[in-house]
Amino acid sequence: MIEIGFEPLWQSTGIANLEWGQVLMMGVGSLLIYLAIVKKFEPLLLVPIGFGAILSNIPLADISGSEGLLGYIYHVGIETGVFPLLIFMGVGALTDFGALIAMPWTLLLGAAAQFGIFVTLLGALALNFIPGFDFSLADASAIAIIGGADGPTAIFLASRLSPDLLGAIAVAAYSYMALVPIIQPPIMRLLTTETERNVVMQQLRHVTKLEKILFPFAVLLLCAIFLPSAAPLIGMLTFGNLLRECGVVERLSHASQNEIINIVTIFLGLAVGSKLSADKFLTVETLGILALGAFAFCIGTATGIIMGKIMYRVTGGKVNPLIGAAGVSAVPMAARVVNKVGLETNHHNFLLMHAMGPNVAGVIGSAVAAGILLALVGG
Amino acid sequence: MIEIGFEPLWQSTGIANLEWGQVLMMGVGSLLIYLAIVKKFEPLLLVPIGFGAILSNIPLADISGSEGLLGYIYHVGIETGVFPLLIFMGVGALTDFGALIAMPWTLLLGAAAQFGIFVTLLGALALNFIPGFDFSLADASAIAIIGGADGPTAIFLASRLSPDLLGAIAVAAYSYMALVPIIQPPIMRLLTTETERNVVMQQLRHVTKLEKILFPFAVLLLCAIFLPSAAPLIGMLTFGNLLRECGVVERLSHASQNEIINIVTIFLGLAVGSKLSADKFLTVETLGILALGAFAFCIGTATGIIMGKIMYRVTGGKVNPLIGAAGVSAVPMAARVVNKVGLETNHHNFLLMHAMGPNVAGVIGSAVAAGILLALVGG
Amino acid sequence: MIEIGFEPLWQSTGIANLEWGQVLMMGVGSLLIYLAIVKKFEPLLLVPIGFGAILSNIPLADISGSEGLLGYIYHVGIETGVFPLLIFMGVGALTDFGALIAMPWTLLLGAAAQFGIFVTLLGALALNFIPGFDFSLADASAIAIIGGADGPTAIFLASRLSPDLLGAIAVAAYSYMALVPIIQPPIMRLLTTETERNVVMQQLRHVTKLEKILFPFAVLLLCAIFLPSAAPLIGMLTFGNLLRECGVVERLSHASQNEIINIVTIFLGLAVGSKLSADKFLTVETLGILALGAFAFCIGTATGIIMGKIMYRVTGGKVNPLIGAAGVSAVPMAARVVNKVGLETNHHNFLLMHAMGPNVAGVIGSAVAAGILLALVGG
Amino acid sequence: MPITDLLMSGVNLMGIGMTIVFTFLLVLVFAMKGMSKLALFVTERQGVSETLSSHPLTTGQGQAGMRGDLVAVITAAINTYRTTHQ
Amino acid sequence: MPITDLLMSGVNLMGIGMTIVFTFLLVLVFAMKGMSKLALFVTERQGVSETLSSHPLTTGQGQAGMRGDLVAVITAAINTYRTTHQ
Amino acid sequence: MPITDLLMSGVNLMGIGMTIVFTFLLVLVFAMKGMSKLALFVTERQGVSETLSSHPLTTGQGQAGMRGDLVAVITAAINTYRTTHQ
Ligand code: NA
Ligand code: NA
Ligand code: NA
Repeated sequence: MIEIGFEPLWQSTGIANLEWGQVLMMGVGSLLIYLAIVKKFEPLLLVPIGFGAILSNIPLADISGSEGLLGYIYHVGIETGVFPLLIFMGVGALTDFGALIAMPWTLLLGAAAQFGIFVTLLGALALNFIPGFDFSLADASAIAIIGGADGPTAIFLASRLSPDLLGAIAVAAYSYMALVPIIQPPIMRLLTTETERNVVMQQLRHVTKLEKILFPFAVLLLCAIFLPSAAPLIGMLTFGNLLRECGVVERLSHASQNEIINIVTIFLGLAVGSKLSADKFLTVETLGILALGAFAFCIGTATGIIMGKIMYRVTGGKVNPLIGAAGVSAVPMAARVVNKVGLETNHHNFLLMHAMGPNVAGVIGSAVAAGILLALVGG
Repeated sequence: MIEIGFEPLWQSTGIANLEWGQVLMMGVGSLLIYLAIVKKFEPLLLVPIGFGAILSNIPLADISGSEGLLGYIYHVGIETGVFPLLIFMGVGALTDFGALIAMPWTLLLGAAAQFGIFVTLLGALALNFIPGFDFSLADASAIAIIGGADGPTAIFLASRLSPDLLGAIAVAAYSYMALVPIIQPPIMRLLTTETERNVVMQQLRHVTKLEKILFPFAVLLLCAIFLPSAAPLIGMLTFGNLLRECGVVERLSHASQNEIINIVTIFLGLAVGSKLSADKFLTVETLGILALGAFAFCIGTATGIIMGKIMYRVTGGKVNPLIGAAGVSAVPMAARVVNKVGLETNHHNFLLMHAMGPNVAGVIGSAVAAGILLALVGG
Repeated sequence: MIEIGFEPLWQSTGIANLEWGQVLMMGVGSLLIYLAIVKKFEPLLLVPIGFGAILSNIPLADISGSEGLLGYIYHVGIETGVFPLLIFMGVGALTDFGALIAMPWTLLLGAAAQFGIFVTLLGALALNFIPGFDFSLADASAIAIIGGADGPTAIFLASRLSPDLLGAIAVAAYSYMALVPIIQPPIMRLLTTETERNVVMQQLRHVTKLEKILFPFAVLLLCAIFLPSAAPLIGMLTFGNLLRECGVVERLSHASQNEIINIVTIFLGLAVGSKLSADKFLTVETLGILALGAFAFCIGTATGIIMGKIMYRVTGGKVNPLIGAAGVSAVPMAARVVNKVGLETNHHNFLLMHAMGPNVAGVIGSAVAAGILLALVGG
Repeated sequence: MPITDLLMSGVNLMGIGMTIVFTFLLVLVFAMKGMSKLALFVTERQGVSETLSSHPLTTGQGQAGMRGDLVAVITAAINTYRTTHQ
Repeated sequence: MPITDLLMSGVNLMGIGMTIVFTFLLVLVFAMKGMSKLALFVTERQGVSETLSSHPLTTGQGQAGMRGDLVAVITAAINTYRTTHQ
Repeated sequence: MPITDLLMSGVNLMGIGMTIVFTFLLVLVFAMKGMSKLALFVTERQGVSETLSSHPLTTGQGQAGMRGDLVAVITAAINTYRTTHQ
């Protein structure tokens, strides 16, 4: 006969087993949801991440354990790298590379903005001088990719190089992507002159359907030849884009852009949130990661703009240097910010389409950078 | 050289290997599909369950074996608990808790109706006096949850406490949920006076968006503090509801309400059906479970109504006791039945919205009861 | 300190590790995509298969390895047989068997066309006389099923009997299904007289909803009694069809016809493509398989027409023998080709609906043939 | 296995295979004809086709009777199974 | 276990179970009442409900301040955790 | 590893990394320019863009020829592979 006394009952409550760290992490989860709902910070990711953080910090329930729902999802989707790759397929299916095809030179703006990644890598290593920090080269690389301003790339790389930091890195990446409209404009105004910001760019040429179909093959071919370690990311991005552009698989394109990416986003977010445990997140390292993330975005924006200024000189004033800021990716937010800052100077200068070129170039650029880091640091 | 004679050919046919039990179970599967199609008994679940039963009883094919399709699905989705939890997420995303927020006291109606669960637990244990029955405390708890009138909760608990009885329990749960319009009205008429049934309730107050957003957090917080064993169920229910109410993740809310719940329903049904094998289902215990299921619904309905009568007294006649019957959950069928019985007495008295409060309270109530049974009996 | 020299960097590029076979297989993948986009060869399958072939032949990336994305997908979806079965469920949900129910005798046309399968089996074994070929009975059976003109059936059987040949078999099956409008008409014209092609068939009788609901049960029942080894295929086909016809599970029917089949098609295609490696595909055996595939289609078409001619005689000229060609399945392409060839002879003779009977009979017929091969050769 | 033996197995397989395919589909022809007759009979007799499109929330005698049926049918099934297996 | 002992366990479970169910839902009643009051207060005070439907790309002070908040709040959390755990 | 060594590795990584990023994207610039020219050439020459939106069920010579192409191309690929690998 089971006789259930007060003591074991009390021991089965959450409050009897609650640790401080769990309360704080539930607070962090709630904060992320608050930012998502009230401040519209990347809600599609931060609502599931925040809720995942709350769920996985409920005492006793062990939802992020190896037998718990979030534990299963993490094991199946993140450890294997499947979820970020499927998101990348969806991003490919959702992205129109037309602006980039019309202006191939803007790829260089996407290249320059990746400087933020590598400077941040140095920054992360330098933090080791401060007691309490102990970032390996792999950790530093995973942190640096925040500067790529690309969520799935960051999660993919972190899951391979530094799973323990995954939670903090994903939170930093999505938070700063949401903060692009705050971080970028001052840097843009600081580094450009009014004359430069005033440049009205030539209208984009028409891009044919055939070019759009050949484009994913061109990118994938170069990736296969020079940088196979980036092939999973670039491969799924170009596959999604081919589904979109080839015009004969409407059903599959629609599935990539909707069902698959929506379902995976929910599970990816919950699984990332399950990594927000007190002992992994409430460390000085997280503060370092948050600081480095802001730093990375600033550097990336600045180097993008500087490359924009170089192109302005070289082309004899045909390129508006502002569009360089869009090279960090953060699609399409960064391009919209460029448009907004451009309009401040000249009410009739719409730079949105021109900024989309470097913007999507930034996606390719940071996937390339991730491939380099995987090849040289991972494995 | 393969020489294939008559004997081995005959041995590879189904008819040569057919057992009586398999024929009977295919009949049971067909009966469930018949009830689903002709009598509209919970067709979304009973069609896949019935078909799963037929498939898994085909001789030789071993479709529910460890190498068979239904075996894989069961292993991946039910053994892990993933499918019922995803259904619960979908239920959360489909449910408007507004009526409950407007009338928080109706939570007590949802609490009272859970009495059906615990009385049934006693009933299941008492059946052990009859030869042929041998229910453990875990079996009895899994059977009792049928009284919660909540399919995914029943499947989740049975998969944890008594996997062998899962098939019979799921069939009983969904059958009786479909029978709510038959089972409840006589009990409702028996236990209430015409005056009570005549009560016209005050119109519900307006519920703000902020309240609807805070509600899932309030429920989850209490669950985390007091009853962590219910956290997976309550957590996914409130997560789905937050996706619905927060207003910034339309894509994810839509995916939870459609793609995810539809796909999971198909697989969940097939997997439950795969547990309908002759040696597990064609036992006296199944008859006991069917009898106890009807018993559980009757008791739950009655105690819900009795609590309704208490609230009628306490509020000086402001609460119509009929809405207590909706506390068993079976959303939204039970609320509709309340509305129908109410209209019989007074043609202008629409109780539907008022019954939705206890109706969704019943969902929370039985998830709480499941958590209690898991904490005290499981593990 | 990591010092990265030129040599290791070069060694991490694709070009330094590129093998001839990989280049050729990427070419094969590109060719499949070209055929899919420009010539509309079964694009829903050939675009993902082609892209999967390209991805899995990128040097170093090992995307189809046991740790790579395509390797995971293959392991989860093809090795288990889950993906082809889910496609079959979707096919069932997309298929209207009304024409077949109205003309049950056309099942014999679907039976006759399966002759192509068994003749091809002999052909594959006969190829062993040529040096370089070494097909086992299991290999020959997997190759023969190409004659069934049914993609998922071919993939299901090949994954069970001859996984190494899966890539070539799937490519041949889908390529020839796309070539039906080229392969069939000359054979149809050769084997029929103008009088025969001129036959105008009686209008189809009305088929009731109840017949459509009972049909999947009739098929499944016979399968369970006589041929349990075909039960997974026939079971999922009839399950999908029941979801479609029963009229009470609209949500599930919609999910089978859209979300599930679209998502699975993407992954199935990629996973099949991952089997297109040089050492498995660039063999004389592949050439043999391509030749046998064309042969199989021709024989199946011919025997279908011959059975059509027999029915023309027996019925005293009421059956147009052309519809026998649709017995190979390749739904709905073969039925459209029948219609087209019929219209060439008589501009007012629309045979489309009459050809749908043998067309869907062909699907059942090749699933039956697959079951026979599994029972006698597999296991 | 020598190729000729393989071929003989293949011929054997072809014979058996086509026989089963034809037998199976021929039996299915008759099953479908029977099914159509049954459907016609049921439709005319009970108007099932109308029932099939009726409203989901019917609370009449039919359903009450059905519940009895459910338990009765399952009881009968269990009895049959018990008596033949124990 | 003898059946009577099982039954006693069941009675015990029923007592505890219904007590917890009622307690839990009763506490939830008060939590919801508190929550509604809070919501009313916040809505009236800050007009949050309007903020909730504002445009996604707001670049005002609120958000700038928020970023400071983000780091500040997480810093505070980390400090609290460190001081209590090391 | 001492921090200074780590930092030197980082500097090394940065040098190599940015070089590769720039090289890769610069090569891609030229690849895209080449691709656009090719596309223009093909579009003007063969009117492929029209073919791309043609109807799925074309049964003309083009497709018949294509089937020959399919086997021919794969045969050529296999031959090349065999001769270089055996
Ligand atoms: Na980027
Ligand atoms: Na309930
Ligand atoms: Na076929």
